Amino acid sequence: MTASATDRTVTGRTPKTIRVRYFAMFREHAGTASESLALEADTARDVFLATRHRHGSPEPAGHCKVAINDEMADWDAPVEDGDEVLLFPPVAGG
Amino acid sequence: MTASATDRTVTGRTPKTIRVRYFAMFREHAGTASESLALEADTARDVFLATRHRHGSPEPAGHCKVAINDEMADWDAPVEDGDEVLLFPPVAGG
Amino acid sequence: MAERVVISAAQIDPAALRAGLADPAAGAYCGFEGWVRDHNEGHAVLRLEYEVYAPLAVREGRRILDEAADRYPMLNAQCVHREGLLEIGECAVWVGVVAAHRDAAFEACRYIIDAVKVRLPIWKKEHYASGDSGWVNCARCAAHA
Amino acid sequence: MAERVVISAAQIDPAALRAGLADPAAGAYCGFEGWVRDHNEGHAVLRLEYEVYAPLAVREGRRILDEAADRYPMLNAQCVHREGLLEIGECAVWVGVVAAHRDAAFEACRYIIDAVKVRLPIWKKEHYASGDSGWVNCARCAAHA
Repeated sequence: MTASATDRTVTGRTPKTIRVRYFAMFREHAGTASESLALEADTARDVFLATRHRHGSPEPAGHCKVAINDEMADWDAPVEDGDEVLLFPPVAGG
Repeated sequence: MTASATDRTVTGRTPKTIRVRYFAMFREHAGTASESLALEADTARDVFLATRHRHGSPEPAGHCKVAINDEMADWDAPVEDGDEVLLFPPVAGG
Repeated sequence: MAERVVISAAQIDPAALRAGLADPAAGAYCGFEGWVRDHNEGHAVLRLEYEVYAPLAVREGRRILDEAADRYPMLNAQCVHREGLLEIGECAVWVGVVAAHRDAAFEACRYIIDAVKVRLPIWKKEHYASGDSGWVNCARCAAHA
Repeated sequence: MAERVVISAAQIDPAALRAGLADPAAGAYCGFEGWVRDHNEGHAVLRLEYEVYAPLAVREGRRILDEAADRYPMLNAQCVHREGLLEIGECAVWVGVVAAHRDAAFEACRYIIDAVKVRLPIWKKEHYASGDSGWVNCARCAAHA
């Protein structure tokens, strides 16, 4: 417990409450369209990787897209406590 | 008269009866859609040049097109007695 | 199927023509229409008049469609061109192409309309607001739609 | 004018959409439609299912139309994409562009459909004759219509 608390202080990472929304294949794999998670995440990519076991996809982030609070974002975009992160598997319009 | 007959024999040119059809600007300038002419013409180009004062256009043959007996033709295509030659001014479809 | 190349004195109905190209193997449809514009080269245009020599226009049009089918993996194509007097906004020419994929649909459609404009025996007379009129010739129209 | 980008649960009516683009200054109309094909990559397809995240699809679609207007001298453009279950032959996406001349109409239409297919948050699930189904992903669909 002490070690864990110390680690968090050292890394500066405290869990953020992130609302994650899953689409298409990701939604089917997660078994839900959205959920709130407490994640130690600095960027959109961190959220993607942290939920990978939930959205169940081997797709690299480069094939997928992400939006934060309904705005398309880069994988390196920072996430804040309370943000909504939308994870988009590879698109296929038309 | 004798000289004329001799000339014809020397050049091998005897007048051919050619039905000439004019389109669009050529028809308006000729004042008729078609006419039969006796022309000393070997090729479609000869017909074009021989009727230039009738179709009234300064357009070079390269901007125009020609058909012989309803088949698109080259300007160097031979014309025979009784042929129908269609003279097309520059086209502008669409 | 319907005639592949048609010269029409009546208005063109693109919706009906498109429906005629329906094909369960087709994933892409590209349609081009030339509409009568209210201006050309700085002149206000009131209407257009098309003169068409139909026997050769149809034959040359079919040749163009065959060439497109040879060059691009398209499934089907069709072309209709108006003749006579047309008002502003009317459809003067329609080209429709269906293909499995969109590359072929776009490219064949473009190939066909480009060839139709320069190879078919069709002539266009513009009637201007000034009262003048004039036959559009190749030197003037080559660079334009 | 009507919404420039629409996500529709109802069938697309290309004739009505085309009529909405009428413009006396337009000399060229290019329309593209994506139709549901009965096959993909050797599999017999029975129907398709489109999932769309509409708020972002509409916003990104408008951005694409603005980019096309910046790049090409077009007059107007519009795009409609279906969502939900579609049968073979149905129109899944329509793009219409009007311009004074055909270069811009063709090029802007192509630019828009290419971008729509790779940038909009839209997912396609194929239902196969075999009973299987699968989400079409970018790696598989990139080279196709």
